[in-house]
Amino acid sequence: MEREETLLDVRNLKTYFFTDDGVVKAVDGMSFTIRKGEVLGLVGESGCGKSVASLSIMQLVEPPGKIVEGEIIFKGEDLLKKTPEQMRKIRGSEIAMIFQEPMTSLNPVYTIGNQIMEAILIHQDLSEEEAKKRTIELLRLVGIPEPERRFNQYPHELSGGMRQRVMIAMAMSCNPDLLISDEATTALDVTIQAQILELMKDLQRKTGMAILFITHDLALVAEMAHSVAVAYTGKIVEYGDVYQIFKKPRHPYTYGLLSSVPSLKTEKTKTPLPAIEGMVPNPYKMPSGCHFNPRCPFATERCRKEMPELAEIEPGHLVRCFHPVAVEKEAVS
Amino acid sequence: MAVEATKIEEVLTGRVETYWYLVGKRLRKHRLAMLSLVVLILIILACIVGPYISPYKVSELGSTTEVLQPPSWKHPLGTDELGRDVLTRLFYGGRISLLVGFSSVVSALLVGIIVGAYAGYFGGFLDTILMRFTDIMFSIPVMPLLIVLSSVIPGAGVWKIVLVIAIFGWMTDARIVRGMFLSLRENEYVEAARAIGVSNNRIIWRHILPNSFAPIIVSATLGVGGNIIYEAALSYLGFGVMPPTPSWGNMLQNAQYAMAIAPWLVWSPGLAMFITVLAFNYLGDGLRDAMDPKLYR
Amino acid sequence: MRKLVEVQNLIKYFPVLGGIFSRPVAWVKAVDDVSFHIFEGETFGLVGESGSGKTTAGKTIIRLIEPTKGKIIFDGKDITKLPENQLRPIRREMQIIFQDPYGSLNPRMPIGEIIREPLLVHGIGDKKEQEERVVEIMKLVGLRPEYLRRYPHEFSGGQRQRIGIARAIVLNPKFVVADEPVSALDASIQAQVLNLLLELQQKLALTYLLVAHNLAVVRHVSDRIGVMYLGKIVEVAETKELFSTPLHPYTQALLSAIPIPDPEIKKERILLQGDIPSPINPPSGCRFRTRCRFAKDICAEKEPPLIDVGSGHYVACHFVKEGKVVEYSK
Amino acid sequence: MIPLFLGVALVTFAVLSLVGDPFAQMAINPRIKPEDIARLRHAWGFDLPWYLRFFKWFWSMITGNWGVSIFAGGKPVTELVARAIAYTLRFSLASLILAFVVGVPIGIYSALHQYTFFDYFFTFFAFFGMSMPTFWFGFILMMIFGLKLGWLPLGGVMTPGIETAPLFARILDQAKYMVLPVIVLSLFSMGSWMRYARSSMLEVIRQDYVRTARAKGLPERTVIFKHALRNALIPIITLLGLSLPGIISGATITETVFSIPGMGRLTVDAMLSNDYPVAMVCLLLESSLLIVGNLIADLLYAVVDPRIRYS
Repeated sequence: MEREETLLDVRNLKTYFFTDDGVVKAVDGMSFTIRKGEVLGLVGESGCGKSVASLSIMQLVEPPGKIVEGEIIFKGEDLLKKTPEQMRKIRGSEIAMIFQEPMTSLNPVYTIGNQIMEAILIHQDLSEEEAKKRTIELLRLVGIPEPERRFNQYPHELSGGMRQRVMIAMAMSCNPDLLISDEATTALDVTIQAQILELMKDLQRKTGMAILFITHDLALVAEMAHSVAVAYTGKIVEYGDVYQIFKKPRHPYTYGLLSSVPSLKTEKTKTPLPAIEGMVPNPYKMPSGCHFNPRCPFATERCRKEMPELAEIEPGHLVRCFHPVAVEKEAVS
Repeated sequence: MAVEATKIEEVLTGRVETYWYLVGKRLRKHRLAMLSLVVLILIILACIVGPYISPYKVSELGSTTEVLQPPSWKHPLGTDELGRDVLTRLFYGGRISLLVGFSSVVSALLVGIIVGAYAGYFGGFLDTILMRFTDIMFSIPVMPLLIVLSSVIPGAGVWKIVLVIAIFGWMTDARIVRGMFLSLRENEYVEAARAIGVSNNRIIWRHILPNSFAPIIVSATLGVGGNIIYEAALSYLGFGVMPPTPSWGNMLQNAQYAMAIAPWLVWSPGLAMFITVLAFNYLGDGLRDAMDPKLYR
Repeated sequence: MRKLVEVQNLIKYFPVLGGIFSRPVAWVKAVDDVSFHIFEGETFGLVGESGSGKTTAGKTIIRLIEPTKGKIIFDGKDITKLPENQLRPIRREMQIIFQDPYGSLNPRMPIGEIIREPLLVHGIGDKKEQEERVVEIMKLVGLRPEYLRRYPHEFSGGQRQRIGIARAIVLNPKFVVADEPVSALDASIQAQVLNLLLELQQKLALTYLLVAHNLAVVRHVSDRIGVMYLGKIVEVAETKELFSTPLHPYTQALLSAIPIPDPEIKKERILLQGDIPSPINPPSGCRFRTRCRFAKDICAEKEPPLIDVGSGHYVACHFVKEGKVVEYSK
Repeated sequence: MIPLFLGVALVTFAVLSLVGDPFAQMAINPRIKPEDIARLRHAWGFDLPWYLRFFKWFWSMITGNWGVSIFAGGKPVTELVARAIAYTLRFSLASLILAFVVGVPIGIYSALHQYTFFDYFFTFFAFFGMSMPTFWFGFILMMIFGLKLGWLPLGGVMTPGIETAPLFARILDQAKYMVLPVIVLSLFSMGSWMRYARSSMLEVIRQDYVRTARAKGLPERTVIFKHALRNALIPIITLLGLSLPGIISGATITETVFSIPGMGRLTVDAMLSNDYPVAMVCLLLESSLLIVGNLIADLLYAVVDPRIRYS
């Protein structure tokens, strides 16, 4: 992977939700960077703050959520210091986003052609006719057969996979520098997921855009990403390139997660999986110290009192843990 | 195999959070609904106790000097064209109006729940027939029909009015209940019950109905208010509760012609009715928020 | 080995209603002529994508959905046409675990009641005995008995799934259908529940039908696997065999589509063209032909039968014969 | 649609059959000859079994052969109804439009400015409207604007003798008579429109596709007016059909309060004088209005929601 200049630098991002029952620190001091043309996988279970982080970058967090601290440096400028109007111009043109539910993410009352064209017309100086031509081109690019006919169809006339292709076409309409994919294949069937992943890889190679690839599925990250950030309870717990994370996981959470997922490489069947005990803590009542300590087999008194910092333990490999896993993890994945 | 740890401590220390406990907790945060609840309790108490405290009898005619007296210390809300104390009649009228409101809602609910539950649960032909019938009933404007019904059904008692209002009040409940049943019967806990071998009737009454309470209770709360107005309108038009039994509606029956000389006759029953109905509406709204299923997943 | 469940030519069509009188205007061919059997004590995995009919098949076998046609033999007894009252005693023997840990528990019932209800319905024991049994089962599935008066909303997804499992096994059934038991759970919780299912199978001598879309999960717990596509079984084999030598082009594509959590493995994907067709109007002949890279004319004309290619490996494809993979030349 | 109409007719017929034989009481009157009664009974089909009588009645209803009012001076029912329905339509439509045009925008604005003073104020206003007994509100308005201030007439539809005035003066005069009844009649539905539009909009702006629209970088105005509004209108249009019964019911009372000779008033008067033929026609006509209104709402629904058109 080429070491190119930084495209996005998220520093100490904090997005909190101020609800009636208390404050939920959905994103609690996340930092990560994406270089030009890089695919960063952001993985974690539900409630780890990965989706909120992506919405924070787009500044689409809805009340009672609020970005309370941090910097989001995109191409050298802090997005959090931009006016809403400047931010709006970046959304959809320089940073585009696709969502998990292709069924509900498209407006049911407008044709897909209309919805893609709209994005083009708002950001580019094109006539209606040129925009329409570009839309059909885009539909063809994302592998939708008969794009001229599809142009005039409504979302409910398309299958889930087709709709996600439409979402991707929409995101690609202005050649973004960064694509945020928030669980974009989760709702799809395996064979359709494979199609969409191939499409995304293909587009990434062709255009050289960077992708922030958010998912709960570790296997997808192994396939798609150059670097990986593992999130737990609003914080990054481990960060490194894809080989470091999958071959030498150092955080007990990453380690446990990789061991507990049944995979096609597991030879023995019917033996108990090495499961992580317990469950993700209640967002209103985070445990003191390291948030993972109640589930961690290596937890000590220190872990129950202090929150470890994200520290570099080898070049480019960062871990938030007092007692990183030492063993090489070969037979696991 | 360890029990999942985190929630255990709070579960052990906290009280058992039943659904109603949670609803109550949320409802208490809804200030207007709580205020409405207090107002309603006061009104109901006043209507029950009022007549016993009042020095006047409900149909006691005053002497000629007491006819159409404006409010005074002796008659806080004045007297009507027959010299009767308006406040006393207001208490009695409230009893009748609230009685009609509550009983007609309860009767309509019974019919609506049965029709809706069976139509929604079994679906198919039964559902088609019942819902066609409901559609037909819905296509007849209520007020004219109420008028026609109350003049063709013999008798003049309060219960006739309850019956008449209930006959045309069940359709909304039936539709709500059917809608709930249609969606709830797709839930896996219903399938689970069937897999166990639970009978249809037990599934309907024990599994699905308790989960459809929220919209039923909201509809019933709003319905009491609505039916008080129906009764009043019918009485005002001369088809409702017949004098000398007072109701808030028939107290207004003659008020229109006296409004130039005795406006107090217009104000008090109308205001009593308005405040009651407003309170029911706010309470219903508060309950709707408090029982929102999205909050209890 | 004894066959505990035998399914013969099972068909389930769902009507698509339309018009004023809600008459069927079309049929969803959810399960269309499916046959297989499950041996006592084994786990039979049924995999497929959405619209494959795997869940419908699973629920039809225990008569949660009425079959349109075909035969279901459970424990030597034909239960296809049994009326509900005669079916009730048999329901003790076969139970189901559901996918959605939220939707499958009645939110207005304390969990103790939820677990006790099967005993109540079948009139087993008095109240005290029933409660003792509930406590015993809760311990078995890893729930603290102190919680039996709590309501489902106070529990997390993983705990709820344990409650659902407790309800399914409280009657000591022989056969349990597990319908996507872990797909709604977080990765770190999935393993806990899978382990519990395996542990219970050993302790209680259960037979499972595991319905799932995640092949890795199915592989981990199943002895044999059936692959479904658009209402048909296209391949059945022992787990090891299926993963080492998949014969049906669909199985091959499905296996290759599964992402592997290892960045070093860059595998050649068999990418399927297009979408899964609608089960209302499935393609003629072989249903997979519209997406199959080997499809020829015969595939549109004739439906391939599910044939035995040796050692219990069944495949429905015109190009697989006599235990050999016929070369897929165009 | 047609089965619905038949069903409504049958229910109407059944309700009025509860009355029994309206000619029975005539027989007591010695001045009416038995032959005349027999003739009337035959004309009304009372010598037939109930189902034949129903079809006879139903046939004459749909052919517009509505006969004469039994009791009210033998006037043709067509004539009575034609005049009445014109007034009812005038007042109902005016208040429907007023309620919709005021209520929906306010409701939508409230949703977009949730928890502001505007929102709280109009939420209260909506509850106020929905809790107000129509006829009492009519009294209050009459007392204030009619009696006390003397700005507006107390009731009726036009100043007597205005018929000879120029057209413009006539319109102005009639408009003055419409103000109070239309306000009274629209108050309730205005409140429901506000509440409904508000909750519909609140529901829609939480949807994924609204987030998609924002993620595209559309200006907030386009997000709201193009993407959210049209979807929010879909359920509102259903309410359009559902609100009609309320308007007709309200009209019955409002017409009585303000002495407007419309359908509602006609029904009330007919029932007070036991004039069943007129009442039956009124009931059936009002039901037909509702059915037609619902049909229009369904058509509008298909215009707004493409999903309906294709399924």
